Amino acid sequence: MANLTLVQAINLALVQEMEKDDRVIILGEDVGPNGGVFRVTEGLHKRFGSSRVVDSPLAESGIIGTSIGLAMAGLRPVPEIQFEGFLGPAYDQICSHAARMRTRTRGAFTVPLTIRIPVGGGIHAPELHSDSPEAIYAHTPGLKVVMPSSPYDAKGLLISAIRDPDPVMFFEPKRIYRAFREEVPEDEYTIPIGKARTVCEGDDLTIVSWGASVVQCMQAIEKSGKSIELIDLRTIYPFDMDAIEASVKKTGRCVIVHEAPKTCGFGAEIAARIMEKCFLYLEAPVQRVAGFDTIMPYYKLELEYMPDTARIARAIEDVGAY
Amino acid sequence: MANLTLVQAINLALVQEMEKDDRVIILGEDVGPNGGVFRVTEGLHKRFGSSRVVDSPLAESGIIGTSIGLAMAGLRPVPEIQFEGFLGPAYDQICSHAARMRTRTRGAFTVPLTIRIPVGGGIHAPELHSDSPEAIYAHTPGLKVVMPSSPYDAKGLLISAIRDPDPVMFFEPKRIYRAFREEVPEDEYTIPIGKARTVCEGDDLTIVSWGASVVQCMQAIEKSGKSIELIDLRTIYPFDMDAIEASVKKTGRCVIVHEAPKTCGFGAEIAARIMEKCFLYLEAPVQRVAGFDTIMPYYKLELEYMPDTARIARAIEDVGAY
Amino acid sequence: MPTKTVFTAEIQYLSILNEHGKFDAKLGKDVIPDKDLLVLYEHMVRCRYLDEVAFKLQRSGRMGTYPQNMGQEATSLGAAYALNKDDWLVPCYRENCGLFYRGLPMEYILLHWMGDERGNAIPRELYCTPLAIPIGTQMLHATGLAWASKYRGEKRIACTFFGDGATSEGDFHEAANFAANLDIPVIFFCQNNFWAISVPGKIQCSAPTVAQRGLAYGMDCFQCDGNDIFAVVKTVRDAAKYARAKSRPVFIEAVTYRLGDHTTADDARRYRDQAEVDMWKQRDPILRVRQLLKERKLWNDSKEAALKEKVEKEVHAAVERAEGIAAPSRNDFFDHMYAELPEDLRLQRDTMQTHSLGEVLEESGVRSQESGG
Amino acid sequence: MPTKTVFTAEIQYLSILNEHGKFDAKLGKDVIPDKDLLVLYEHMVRCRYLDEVAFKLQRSGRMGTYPQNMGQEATSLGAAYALNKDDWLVPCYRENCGLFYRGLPMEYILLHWMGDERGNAIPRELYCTPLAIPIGTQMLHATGLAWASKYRGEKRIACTFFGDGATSEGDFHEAANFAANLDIPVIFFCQNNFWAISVPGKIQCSAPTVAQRGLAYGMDCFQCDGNDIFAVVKTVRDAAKYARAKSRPVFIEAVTYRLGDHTTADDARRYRDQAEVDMWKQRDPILRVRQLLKERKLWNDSKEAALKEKVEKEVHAAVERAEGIAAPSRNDFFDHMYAELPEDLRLQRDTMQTHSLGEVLEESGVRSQESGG
Ligand SMILES: Cc1ncc(C[n+]2csc(CCOP(=O)(O)OP(=O)(O)O)c2C)c(N)n1
Ligand SMILES: Cc1ncc(C[n+]2csc(CCOP(=O)(O)OP(=O)(O)O)c2C)c(N)n1
Ligand SMILES: [Mg+2]
Ligand SMILES: [Mg+2]
Repeated sequence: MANLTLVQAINLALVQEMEKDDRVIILGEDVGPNGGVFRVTEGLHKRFGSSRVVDSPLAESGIIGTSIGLAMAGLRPVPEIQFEGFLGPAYDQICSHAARMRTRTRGAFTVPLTIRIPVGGGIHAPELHSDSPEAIYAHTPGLKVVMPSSPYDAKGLLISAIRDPDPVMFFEPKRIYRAFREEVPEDEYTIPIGKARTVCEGDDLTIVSWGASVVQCMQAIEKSGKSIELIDLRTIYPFDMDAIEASVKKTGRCVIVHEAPKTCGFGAEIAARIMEKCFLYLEAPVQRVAGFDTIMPYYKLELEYMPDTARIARAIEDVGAY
Repeated sequence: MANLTLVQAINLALVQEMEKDDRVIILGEDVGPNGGVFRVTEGLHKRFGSSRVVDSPLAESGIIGTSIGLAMAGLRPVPEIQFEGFLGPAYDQICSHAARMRTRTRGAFTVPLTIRIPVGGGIHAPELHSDSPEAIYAHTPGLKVVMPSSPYDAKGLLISAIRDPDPVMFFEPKRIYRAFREEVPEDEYTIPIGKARTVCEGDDLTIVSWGASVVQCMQAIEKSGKSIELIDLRTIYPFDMDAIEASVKKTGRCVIVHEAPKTCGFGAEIAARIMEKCFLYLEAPVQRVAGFDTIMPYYKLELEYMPDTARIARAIEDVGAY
Repeated sequence: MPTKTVFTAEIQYLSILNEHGKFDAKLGKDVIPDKDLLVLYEHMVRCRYLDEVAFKLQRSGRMGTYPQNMGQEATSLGAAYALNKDDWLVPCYRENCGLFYRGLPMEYILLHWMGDERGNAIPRELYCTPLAIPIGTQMLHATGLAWASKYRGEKRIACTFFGDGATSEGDFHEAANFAANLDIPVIFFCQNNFWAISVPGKIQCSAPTVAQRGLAYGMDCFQCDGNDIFAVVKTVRDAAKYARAKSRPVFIEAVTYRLGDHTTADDARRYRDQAEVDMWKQRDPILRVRQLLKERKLWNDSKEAALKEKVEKEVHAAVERAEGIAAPSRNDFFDHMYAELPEDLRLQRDTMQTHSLGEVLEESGVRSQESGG
Repeated sequence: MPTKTVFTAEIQYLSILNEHGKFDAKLGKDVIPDKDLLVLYEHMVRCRYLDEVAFKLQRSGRMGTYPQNMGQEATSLGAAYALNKDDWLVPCYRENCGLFYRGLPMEYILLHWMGDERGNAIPRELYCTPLAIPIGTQMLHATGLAWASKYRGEKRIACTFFGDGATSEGDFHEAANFAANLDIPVIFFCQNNFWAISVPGKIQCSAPTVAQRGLAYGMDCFQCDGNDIFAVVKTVRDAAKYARAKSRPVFIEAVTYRLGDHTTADDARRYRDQAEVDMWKQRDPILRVRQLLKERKLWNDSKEAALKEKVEKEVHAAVERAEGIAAPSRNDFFDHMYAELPEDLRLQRDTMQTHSLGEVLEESGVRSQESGG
């Protein structure tokens, strides 16, 4: 066991998977000698050489499109997109090809691809460095969408993602890249894609969240003094509706927390599903504490934009009082 | 008044706006002498010449990116993307620039842009010619998203879109391009963006839909023999929650119908909002009849994919019986 | 030396068997032995006939939109012939002839255009990727496929095909740039047929040649007569040799022409002159090979008649096979979404409903036979 | 004639005032009158000092990430000087010097990097677009802006700036291709500074020059010493004249070097040799102008000292202005989402809540002062 940050946990997962399987290769902007702008690939270039850790041209469609070709040929590329705001140029290759190759060819070609992407706000970064586009990809059949909220989960989920035979969007909440450390086993282990984690149990209310927001939720719960169950989704698609359903049937009340804009964010899907599955158990309408339906502002105001402990606490109160 | 198809109504709107305002120009693939692959721009090249109706290179990011420049300079470009499946390459320019320019520059630069896009399935087209990505753009703050379901609405909404000072995604349901005709005034008129249309009134149940699915809904309602209120959203963002709320508070039951995949489709947002606004009025969980969470299959199976009258009827029954 | 020349370039055009049937014996030496030429000729004739039949299938409602390859048979065929059997062919949708030469049964192409994904389930050992519908996107896959070969130390290269229109897409640029800068052996083979649906080539590339696109990447660039199978074969063969030896990409522009409409959904009379089409009919890649074979006493009218009969039989048999394949089950499109179907999707498949009340299995009453679920 | 040359090209490199201070009198004649040279020199010195101050602001937590322009002052400055006052400048983020020459107050740039959108609210009459964060995307806007001028019959052209890395993006290709094929007068001005963060230029373009990128589009292409303001001015002036007269795009590669880290978030020692940096420090665009001015007896140490004092004052005043601007109200980011705020968004703004129970105005208790509702 080592006490690792999320960045270190991911780095360790990459090292171990690359040691184990030489089909795993890394490509992206600045992932080589520089070790990535967040240093997630630190040391990998030195260790595995420039044929396995490849500084690519500055072209996101190119990174993903060539990764698709690599994957179709049987390799297991793990490209990095430097920030979620630069997924845009790669959108077409991800959604028109990576997500469709298996079904388009009825299984003749597959795309075992793990796209690593730092995600979310809160680090005082420039424009387009602080967004949360997970819902876009959750609405794209053929992809899996993962977002860990802790070092332990990050390692286990990334290993699962790399070994997954289908394309995985692996979103890394950059706000907690180094925010805290956690005991992470040095041995390899996997966490199944599609299974949520119950962070804490409770009877009065359920909170569903994912990524960096989980930390805010924990703080809000602590302050509330109430008996609240917190579910960290871990995987956005396919999502663990069973866990949510069981919890909400128990508590009857639910708040969903995410950084992405409210409208058509993944919270909408969860809210809709809760209504579908728990209609007769609900004692209050499911509430969403989310980013506003605006562009994430430049950093002077980013903290106003993101769901903070106060907003979560307020929602807990409002739902409780309903 | 003339009895027009949806294609003709849009063509008429384009002609009239171009006559009226020489800032309006059209660009896209095959929009010139060929009049577009669906003939929506038929006759415009001849009428307005090649400086106002421009056959562009085959590059969607280029079409939208240059349109943004044209709009920043004060023109009112109306680019066409040939099929919704080819929005992918333009995704970044739409979401990282068109949607953000006004707020990024605090109003110094604006992007009065109307992107016309044929959308949806049902015409036996090849791959990537039958999708419904409206939720993606509804989740992108800064855009307006419109989808008419009739010739009359198409003309009035398109004129509003072209005159709108902000970027509008104007989705044209290709399945009903020529499926039926309707009386369309020859004079110009506008239909406000953001206002739904109550297609028919009823007391037992509300159906919310948009685009080509509205036609299926009408058929299902007719067959059902029940008193059903049908709301055609017309605008996906900003959407007319007041109309939905009023209706569902009256009926207590709701079915949402759309072609896009269920998970995180715009139906999820409406369902979540209905719960938020009408919690105490709901007599059954809001139901979604949507595309499956799969890739839209090649055309042999496309009718299995899309919500049809039978599936809608079944949902009406199930909700009614709840 | 305040001004100096920092770059010079020159691009050559190659023609061996020209539109008047003139054969350049020196350049053409050893390019295609006669026995192979007969095979290639047969392939072109068969492919042309398929176009004819496919057109009719579409018109009679037995097939969806179909893009004829007519006039462009020599391009992909010449390339497939010049390449190794296990070099990747990464096509767009106008490369039937090359794919068939490689060994793809015709019914795959038919199935594809009949709206059936099984037409894309191409056997791995053919080293062909499925038709690419979104223009310009497949070249990146070619770069990735060839990169994988390089990574594994294989000698396999990739050859990717695309139209003049496709060179306007950003993905083309990125694919070429990755290959050039990361030293990946890809042949970028542009079929310049002068049209992208109704948009003339000059709107896609107003430079004197499309070949010079490759100069941007420091690639070797070649232009050849794409209706001259000898020129195509020689150009691709040389390019492949170079690419394989140096692990470098090459850009080839094959000048050809789309004799038919863009697809069956198109009517080219709306935007192009018949005179232009007629001129190009004179340059038909099939005609000139037939003439050469005749000159070489390898061909005559009775052989032609026999061939016609043969390919008709083959094509009709392929149509029969394609149409004979049982329709996919109605929920077939779920089964290959993921290696393992997520629970939620399994429920959708088994009930064929998305509304949650309908998804309750016991009540749905539509639980499918096929899935067993 | 079975093989023929179908394209030839040649690209020239221009240098007038070289790194050793040698001035080519013939080529340099009338390029920049002395009185203007003094102005340009002052601009470069001021811009360099801003970099120094900005770096410290970032380190002391008073500003976010900031990209120094150090070493590249001559490029955008020379271009802005050579262009008309109302030609569009479409920058990336390393063109401070040109923007300031055009008239943009320094505090706009500071505000931008202080995380405040008001730094982008550039007065229309300056004909500058805001800094572009997503690499490669702004060139398409330049093409559109120049297209609008052409459409209106104005003589305004656009000049867009981008790095070597940006030329790898598909959008660059599409922007250049649109301009070339639709005859739009855009100057594509590449600041080749040999690095894209940590990735060396050869990974972006392994061709002998970046200038040859333009050959793909049939553009006129030029390479010049980007640290030589005379070469930049002459190249851009000639290009602008041509672009304006012919309504055609031009590609310019200015060879320069990023003397600093990529941004304050970067540490270039991780990936590049100090020796390389030291070599380029000898080629500093400011040094050689100072030397020339001295040779021409237009400059001396006391003038230098006076200038230093002046720019320090100006830069500090700009910092003061930037820091003195009142913080935006906490819901400021709603107000420019649309010309008219949709009702739902107005509610979010007024309550600063997204959960529907919190959105009930009467209960929210957080109804903001600023918005008035
Ligand atoms: C990304 C994308 N945009 C638009 C289309 C619609 N489309 C299909 S074929 C075509 C023209 C292609 O021209 P070219 O690349 O020259 O190939 P050709 O058809 O001439 O063989 C267009 C615009 C598409 N399939 N994909
Ligand atoms: C689309 C996109 N991808 C990645 C980035 C992250 N990024 C910021 S600057 C940069 C390097 C840019 O290099 P270059 O174009 O040469 O400009 P320079 O910084 O050298 O001036 C990268 C990769 C970005 N801003 N936008
Ligand atoms: Mg073509
Ligand atoms: Mg650079």
